Amino acid sequence: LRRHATRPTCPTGMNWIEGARRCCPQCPAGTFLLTPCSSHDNNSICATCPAGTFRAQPNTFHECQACYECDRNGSPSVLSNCSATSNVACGCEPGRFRDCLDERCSDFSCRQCQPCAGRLVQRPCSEAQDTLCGSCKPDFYTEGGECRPCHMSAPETCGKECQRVCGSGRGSGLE
Amino acid sequence: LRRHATRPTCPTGMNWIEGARRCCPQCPAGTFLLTPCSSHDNNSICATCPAGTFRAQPNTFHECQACYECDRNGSPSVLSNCSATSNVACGCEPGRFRDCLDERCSDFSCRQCQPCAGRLVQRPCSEAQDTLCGSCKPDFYTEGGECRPCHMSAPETCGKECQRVCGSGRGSGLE
Amino acid sequence: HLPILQWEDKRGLAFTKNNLSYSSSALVIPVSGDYYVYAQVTFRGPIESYTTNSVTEIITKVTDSYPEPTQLLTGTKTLSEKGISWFQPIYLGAVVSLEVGDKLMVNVSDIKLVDYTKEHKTFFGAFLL
Amino acid sequence: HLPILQWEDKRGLAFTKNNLSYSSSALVIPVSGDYYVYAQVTFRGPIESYTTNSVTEIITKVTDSYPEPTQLLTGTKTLSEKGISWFQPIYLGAVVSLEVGDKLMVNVSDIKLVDYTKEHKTFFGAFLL
Amino acid sequence: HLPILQWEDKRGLAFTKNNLSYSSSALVIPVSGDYYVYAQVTFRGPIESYTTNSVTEIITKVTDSYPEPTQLLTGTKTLSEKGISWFQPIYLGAVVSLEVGDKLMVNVSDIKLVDYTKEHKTFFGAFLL
Repeated sequence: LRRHATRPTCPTGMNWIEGARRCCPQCPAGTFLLTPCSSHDNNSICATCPAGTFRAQPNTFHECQACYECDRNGSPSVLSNCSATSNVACGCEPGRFRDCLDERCSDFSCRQCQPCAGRLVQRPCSEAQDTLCGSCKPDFYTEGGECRPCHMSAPETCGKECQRVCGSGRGSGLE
Repeated sequence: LRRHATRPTCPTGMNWIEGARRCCPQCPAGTFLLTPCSSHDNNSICATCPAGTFRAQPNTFHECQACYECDRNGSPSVLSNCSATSNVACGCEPGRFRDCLDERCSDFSCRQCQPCAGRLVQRPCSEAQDTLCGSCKPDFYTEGGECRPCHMSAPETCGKECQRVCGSGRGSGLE
Repeated sequence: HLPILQWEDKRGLAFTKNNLSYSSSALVIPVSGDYYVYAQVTFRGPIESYTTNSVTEIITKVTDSYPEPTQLLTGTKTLSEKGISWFQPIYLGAVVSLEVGDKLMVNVSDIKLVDYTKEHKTFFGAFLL
Repeated sequence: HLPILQWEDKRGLAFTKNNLSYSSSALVIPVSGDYYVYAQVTFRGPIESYTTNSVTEIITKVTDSYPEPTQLLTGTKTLSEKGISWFQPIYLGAVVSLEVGDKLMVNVSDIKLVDYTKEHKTFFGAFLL
Repeated sequence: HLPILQWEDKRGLAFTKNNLSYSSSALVIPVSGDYYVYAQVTFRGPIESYTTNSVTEIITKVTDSYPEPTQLLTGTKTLSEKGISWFQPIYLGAVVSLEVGDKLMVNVSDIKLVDYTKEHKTFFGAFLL
């Protein structure tokens, strides 16, 4: 099987530069190859990545990668700014969690954590997932899928469940 | 109006070959034109269609058509494999019918035929259409859109319809 | 076969040149070679479209010496429109090898659904590489 | 007129060459001829998008000597998204005849819906045939 | 990384020429320059697709001397299909600067959703300007 490009392999830390037809030292992360080395022993001329671009690894590219931006609209906030050696990192402000739009969660919007109104918090809200609410707090009874505080229930509307949870402190209300 | 291509018409069974600038015999179905004929009287060199390709008609093409594949996912099964002269033919296994995705039914998925539980089969399931279920079988009465067998009905739950269909053999149960 | 669209080839943004001509609904290839062929059709409803649950656009090649057209590029999409009126473009483009005299056409699943009202919404073309 | 998108023309994958330059939101045509012009915009919501039920992308040509822009290519689609968050690309491309000095721009129905966060999701370009 | 599609490069409409070769799922660039790169993937379901609410197609570039692939073009769309069976093409195309030896590949969010049954529904290619 013919090798695709008839390019010699270069020693580690050096890449074959087609234009110069020789191996040149890689430029360090955070820079890109401005001008290739003129001979094996001298150095490539590297330039720092312009603002808004980065290179995370040593390379001999002619340009740096454009930084992503955090989507002001889905209200992700910037966890870490783009630097010459790393892309921007976006996340959600406290009180919000990532609603992933695809499996890899490369795109996500930030959604309000649900308050466990009257419920126990089974698992607190985090960057990755919404709060997981558990059963009703003490002195709260379930009705219509919601947890209602006992002190707010009036004897005449206090159904079976309300009686069961809050009943102790009440006269035996007319069924 | 200038004729588009200034190509002479060839006798039947022969096509004008632009490269050779002459008429050459067509290659039979199942083959394609490897090399055009070198003069009017000698033959085109035809080659058999490689596996996975076909030509259903005599032709002077430089390649054969790629066979379709049956979509393993929509579970169509292969009715007939691709041959040198015919494309693959996909269909549904017994007990399934074609749920066409467009008018020409060029794409379809295979769906389970519906069983006529307790109903008469008005039209059996076929490759083209689902089973068409009719009214309830004898000794079955309709209730809630379903057909229920008489022998399973208990006197106290045997409503008007049940009475009407199954009633004859029963004592006059308490309404 | 599916209905074939007809095209304007002279007025407005439309043009043909270098012998790539248009006649009876087809672009006629003047010289053998590799062409980038493309087309966009904007579909729109409702035209009793609820009986239609998909739209399809196919660029086909017809060769005089062969009885069947060859499907070159296909864009097909199911419709899942909530609103009453809907519209939806399908763009197709790719490189294909063509012979002199080959004819290129655009077929659609349902001509009644094609938005022909504006030349910049539905278009078709090819160029030699 | 519809809002005009601004573009990055130097950093990352973006580049201009052969005198095809970019200035104030437009690609400026250096030499008359036929160009293949293309653009993709990825739209995404929700931004009170329920007030919007469609997205539109138009490639327009502006000629200094003529007061109105010419719409060259349009991709427009109704939205029928069940989920809260949605996203949706529209790609456009075709050959158009352009004169030296013509300016090419991309207009969109609603700039707030445009996903500008990644250079490989929204892009615009042209090349001379 | 996302799964990489494999392609037919010889039979039917597929072909490679001018040293643009295909090997192990990638188009290998024979000469540095600007290329128009394009791909269409037709996605279709249902394959327990209700666990999937979006489809994504990405054309990536891999350079031997760099450990990470570069995403060149991305088409990503949320699914909002009413019917059980659905299908949906995504087309991508643009000009990118490539170096000799660069490899171009097509990644998709979910290989099981790709319609591989007809060569004119899912395709991939590139040509030097």
